[in-house]
Amino acid sequence: MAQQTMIRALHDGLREEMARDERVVLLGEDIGAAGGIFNATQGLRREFGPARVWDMPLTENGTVGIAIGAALAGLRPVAEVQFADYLFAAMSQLVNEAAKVRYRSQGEWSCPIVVRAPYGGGGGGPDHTQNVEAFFAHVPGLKVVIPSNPADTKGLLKAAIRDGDPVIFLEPKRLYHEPPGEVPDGDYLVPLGRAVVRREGSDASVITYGAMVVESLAAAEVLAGDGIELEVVDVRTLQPLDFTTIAASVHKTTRAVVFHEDVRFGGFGAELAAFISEVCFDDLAGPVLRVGALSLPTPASPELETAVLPNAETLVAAVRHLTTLH
Amino acid sequence: MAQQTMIRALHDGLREEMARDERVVLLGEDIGAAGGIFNATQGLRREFGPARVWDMPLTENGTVGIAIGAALAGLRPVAEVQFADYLFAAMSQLVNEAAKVRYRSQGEWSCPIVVRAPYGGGGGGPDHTQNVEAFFAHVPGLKVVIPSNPADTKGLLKAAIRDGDPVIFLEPKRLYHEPPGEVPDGDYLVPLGRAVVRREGSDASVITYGAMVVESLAAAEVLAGDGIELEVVDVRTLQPLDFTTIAASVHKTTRAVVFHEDVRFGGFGAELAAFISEVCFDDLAGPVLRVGALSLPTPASPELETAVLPNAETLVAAVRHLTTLH
Amino acid sequence: MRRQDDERMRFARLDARRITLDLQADDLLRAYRNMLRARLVDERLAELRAQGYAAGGASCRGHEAAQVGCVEPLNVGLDYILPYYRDLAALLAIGMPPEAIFLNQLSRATDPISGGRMRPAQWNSRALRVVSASGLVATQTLHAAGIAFAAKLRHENAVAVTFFGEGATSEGDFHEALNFAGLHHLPVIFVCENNGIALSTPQSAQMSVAHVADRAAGYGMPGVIVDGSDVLAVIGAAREAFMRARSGLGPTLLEVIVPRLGPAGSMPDPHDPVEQLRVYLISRGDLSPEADAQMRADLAAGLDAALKAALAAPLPDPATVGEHLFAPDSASPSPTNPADGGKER
Amino acid sequence: MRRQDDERMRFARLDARRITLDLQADDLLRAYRNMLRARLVDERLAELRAQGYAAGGASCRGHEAAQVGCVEPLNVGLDYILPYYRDLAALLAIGMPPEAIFLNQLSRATDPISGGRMRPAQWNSRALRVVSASGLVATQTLHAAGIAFAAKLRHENAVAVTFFGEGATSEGDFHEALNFAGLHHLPVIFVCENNGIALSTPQSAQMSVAHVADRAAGYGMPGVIVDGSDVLAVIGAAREAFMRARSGLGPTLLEVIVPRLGPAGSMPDPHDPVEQLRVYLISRGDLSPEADAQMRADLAAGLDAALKAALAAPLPDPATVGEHLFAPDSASPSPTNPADGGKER
Ligand SMILES: Cc1ncc(C[n+]2csc(CCOP(=O)(O)OP(=O)(O)O)c2C)c(N)n1
Ligand SMILES: Cc1ncc(C[n+]2csc(CCOP(=O)(O)OP(=O)(O)O)c2C)c(N)n1
Ligand SMILES: [Mg+2]
Ligand SMILES: [Mg+2]
Repeated sequence: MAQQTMIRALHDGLREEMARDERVVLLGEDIGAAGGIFNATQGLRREFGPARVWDMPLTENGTVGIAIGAALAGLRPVAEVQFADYLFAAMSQLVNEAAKVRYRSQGEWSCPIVVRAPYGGGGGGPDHTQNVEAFFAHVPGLKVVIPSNPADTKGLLKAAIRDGDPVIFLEPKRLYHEPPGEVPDGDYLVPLGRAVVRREGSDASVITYGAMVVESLAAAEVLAGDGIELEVVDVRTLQPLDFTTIAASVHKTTRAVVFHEDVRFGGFGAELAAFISEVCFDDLAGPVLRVGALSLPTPASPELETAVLPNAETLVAAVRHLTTLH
Repeated sequence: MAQQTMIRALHDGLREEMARDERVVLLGEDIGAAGGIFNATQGLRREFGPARVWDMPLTENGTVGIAIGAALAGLRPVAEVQFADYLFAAMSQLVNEAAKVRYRSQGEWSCPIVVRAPYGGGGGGPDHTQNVEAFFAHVPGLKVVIPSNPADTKGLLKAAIRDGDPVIFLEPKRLYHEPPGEVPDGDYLVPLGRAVVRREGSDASVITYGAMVVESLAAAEVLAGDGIELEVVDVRTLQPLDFTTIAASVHKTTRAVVFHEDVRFGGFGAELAAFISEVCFDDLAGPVLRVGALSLPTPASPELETAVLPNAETLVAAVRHLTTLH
Repeated sequence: MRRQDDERMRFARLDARRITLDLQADDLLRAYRNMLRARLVDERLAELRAQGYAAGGASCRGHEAAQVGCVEPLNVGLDYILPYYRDLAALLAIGMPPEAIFLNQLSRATDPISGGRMRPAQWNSRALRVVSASGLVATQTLHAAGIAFAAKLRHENAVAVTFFGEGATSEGDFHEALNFAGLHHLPVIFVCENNGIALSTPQSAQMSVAHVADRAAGYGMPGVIVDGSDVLAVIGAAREAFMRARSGLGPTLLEVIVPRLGPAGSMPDPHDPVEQLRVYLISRGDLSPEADAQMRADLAAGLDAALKAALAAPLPDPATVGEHLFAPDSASPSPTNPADGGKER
Repeated sequence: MRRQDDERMRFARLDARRITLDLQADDLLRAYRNMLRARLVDERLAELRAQGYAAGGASCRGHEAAQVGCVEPLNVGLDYILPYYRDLAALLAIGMPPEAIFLNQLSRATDPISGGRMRPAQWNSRALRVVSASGLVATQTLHAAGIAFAAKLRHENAVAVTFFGEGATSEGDFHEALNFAGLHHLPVIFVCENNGIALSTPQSAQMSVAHVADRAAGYGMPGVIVDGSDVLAVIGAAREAFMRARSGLGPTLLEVIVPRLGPAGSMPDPHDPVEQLRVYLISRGDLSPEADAQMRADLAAGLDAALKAALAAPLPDPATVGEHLFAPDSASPSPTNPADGGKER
């Protein structure tokens, strides 16, 4: 066990998978000699050579399309897109091609790619901080993974790379450098499709993922001071979704708040809230509340960004509201 | 009043707006001499000339990007994309550009484009029948309109064209030719942001839109035979959403089924169900159910398509289930 | 008189070309048979569509020489082929059985191409290394570049050949694919079957250059224009492109100008590639009118049998609709949404 | 000796060019002042960044002649300009006040470019017809084509000029924009500021052609290469492109090769466009060393005042964050989600 940053865990996960399986290749803009704009691929081109680490021309659609081709030919490409906002340029390749190739060919062809991208708030403005998970989680044929800490990052990334189907791997970029966390030594996987209870609680459940897990744990501390015990469920993979763990938590606490950084309207939280409201209908002491960003682009200036994105405080207020009234 | 098809109503709406406002221009693949692959623009190039009806080269991203440019220069472009599935190729232009240009320029520039596209089931397979509304309704800065009948089609289209912001106008292509419907004479608008109760009922509400409105009305007939009075709410515009009309209906009937043709997981129905579950918590006699497609691509063969997409029967079963148990 | 001279010149060119290409009578007869068979299959598909039996698809009429010629150098099972909806003749030539085509057109359960999941003519065959095609134009050009890159890095000596229309070259994918392929000298061949029109849009409303091949220079690759009525010319150009690809010289943009023919049953067209080859083979004594008639009859009989079998094949079973979304061993949560299955309520 | 000869030749070329272009001393001094001012603003921005004051932005160092030269023929307020993040010198030259630049770099409430909503250097000015830029490369090339098409159809005689780096030309948008512009002979100018690198990626890993301009032929438009150290050469090429655009001859792809200079304070570089012009102007007596020093001092004083004012400007007010999502008269439901406003709970 060692304390590591998320970016280090990413780097090590990539490196270990490349060493384990020579079909694993990396591709993306500036990932070679430069090591990626966030340093996730630092040194890997030197170690594994240019045949395994491909610097791409400036095209995200091309990067994804070429990764799909490489996967069709039997490789296990891991593509880096510099900001998740650029994934919109590759949407047709992801939704119309990667997600459907296995299904449409009755399993003759498959597309085991991983597309990694930093995403979410932390400065960058309307087109460099978008929370894009809802777009991909809705597409049958894609898997969507969002880690919230270094250990999961490494284990989930390895599982994603070994998965036989396309995985969108979204990295909350504000967690890249802090907080660091304990990362187990050696090879380990965190299987896709399993949520985890990060903190046990009895009064309410917050269902969350990514950077909001950190906010939720902070909120739980504050609420504990009020005598409210908040259970924190980290969803980890949005598709496949671990309905059981989520439902079990709400069954126990009888109150749920769904919490993500993304805009609330039409966000993935709507799926979580709709599903919980239906399945836990008889358990619920109060409505499932959703906490998310205002329905606005995320502005760049810190003052304005803070006004749009939710945080621990917003969650605390929602949980207090829920536990007081219901 | 005259009986017209939806495609005729579309055509007339475009024609009248072009006659009314010379800033209205059309652009799209094969829309000129050919009149569009579904005939929506038949004869308009002849009537208004090539300066108002632009045949585009084969690029959807280009079509949308060029429409944005034309809008920035003061025109009111209406772009046709042949199938909504191709909109994924234009996602970055829509999400990163069209949706944000007013906000990022503090209102100095705006982007009054309408992007029309046929969408949804009725034959075509995985990449020609997708229900894409959830992707756009989630984007702050875009409006999303889905008509369910010829009269609304014309009135909503005109309102969309006169709107000062980008509107994604999705046309349920299986309704293009039938059923026809009464279309008022003369100029009229159906304002964006207003849902409508299509059929009054007392036992349960179905919240729906597009082609599923037709299925819902059929289901309501069947249920009336059982003595179950289903209220049918046609959402019409997903963004802005008319929360009040929807909540009022559920408040009255105490039971709600959310119904769309799209895949249920992460679909727009999740937003509807989450919102109703929260706002109508104290009214609800039972959980808000969601009816939608299975989490699969939509296959082309009729036998398989039917197995994936929901219909009146699916809705009837859900309403019976809800009204029996709760 | 004039007409006869033209023909003499053309035949002489063909004579020279077959020598250069070292093609024997058998080779030419095989090409002819492939083209003719594609024509006959295509006509049956048109009939099926006219009878309302089938859900769509595009005719390869006039494109037969382009397609058969381009796959002539293909190493079937090693090289990858990324076709578009028009490439019926290419697929038949590399070994896809006509019955598969009919099953596909009829969306039957046993359709090996997609089992009725895709509309007709979105080709696929793992065994033949025909990469599963979507219904979108130009997207496959990037896959071809990616496959070629993978093949190159693994020293596999496989070539990727992809086909598309001239309209498809307006898409960004085309640019991105050719740029990448040119940059890395990839073993990929971009074949543009230029029939001058994209649905209703003529080439002149699609691009301002006279030839798609004019774009090749911008990607540092040769742009070759070839007459798609002339299968020998196409074979020559295709072999050159495969040779370049296999020897590490990089990609080629091969523009095959294909004729637009009238519908089946209309007047014989001097640009008809099947007819051109027939006349030549007969003039050279490689084919007798009787042998030609016999070949047609044999092919027709085979196709009738295949079609009959396809028509008797079962429709897709709705119970199979959930198969193959993910890998069988896919990491998925043991639990699934207890609320799932909206259909089942 | 050799070096001096080179300089003589260069000066003689410049002499000839200024005559051809009919540029008076005043014109050259104005260009020089614009370039110098951009350099000084850029240096202050770099300092602000170094002090951790500002959130990003890219330097226009070395690009001054390219940008100032390209906007010389611009009809400010009529023509549209679609810049990219490097185009500081272009914006200053067409009249954006330095204070606006500082307010933008500091993300202040009164930043007229975006009021802190965008990161620095995503330009915008309705009054100057600078079209609001996103943070994505190449998307604006399509907007430029659309604007030019609109202008042409309305007989407005406006030109759209758009700027981007050589890396951006790998995106599909670039292809789609140039194809459309070439097709309709649109009044648009595509200016590629080629500095040979895109973040870390050299041009040789971006494309296989030696020049971006080599791609122009594929779109039926002229591709012009010009030395971006030489403002007179740039002005000449830009005027030609504007003339073509205004007279209905269509678009131009103008590739300006810009030098990569060391950071501020490093050794003078013979390719430095500001330095080149200064030496020439002094050699010709159009500028005295004293006047140059005075100009610098005046500019510096003005910039110091502007920066001071910007630093004193207020930060954005969170209460304004909801403004301008939609038009003020936007059709919106009178009711809003009673559950909305997650923040407010
Ligand atoms: C991305 C995308 N846009 C539009 C279409 C609709 N479409 C199908 S075929 C076609 C024309 C293609 O023309 P071309 O590339 O010249 O091929 P051809 O059919 O002439 O051989 C169009 C526009 C599509 N399938 N995919
Ligand atoms: C669509 C998109 N992809 C990637 C980026 C990240 N990015 C910003 S600048 C840049 C390099 C651009 O290089 P070039 O076009 O040559 O312009 P230069 O900065 O060299 O002037 C990249 C990759 C982006 N902003 N937008
Ligand atoms: Mg064509
Ligand atoms: Mg550059």
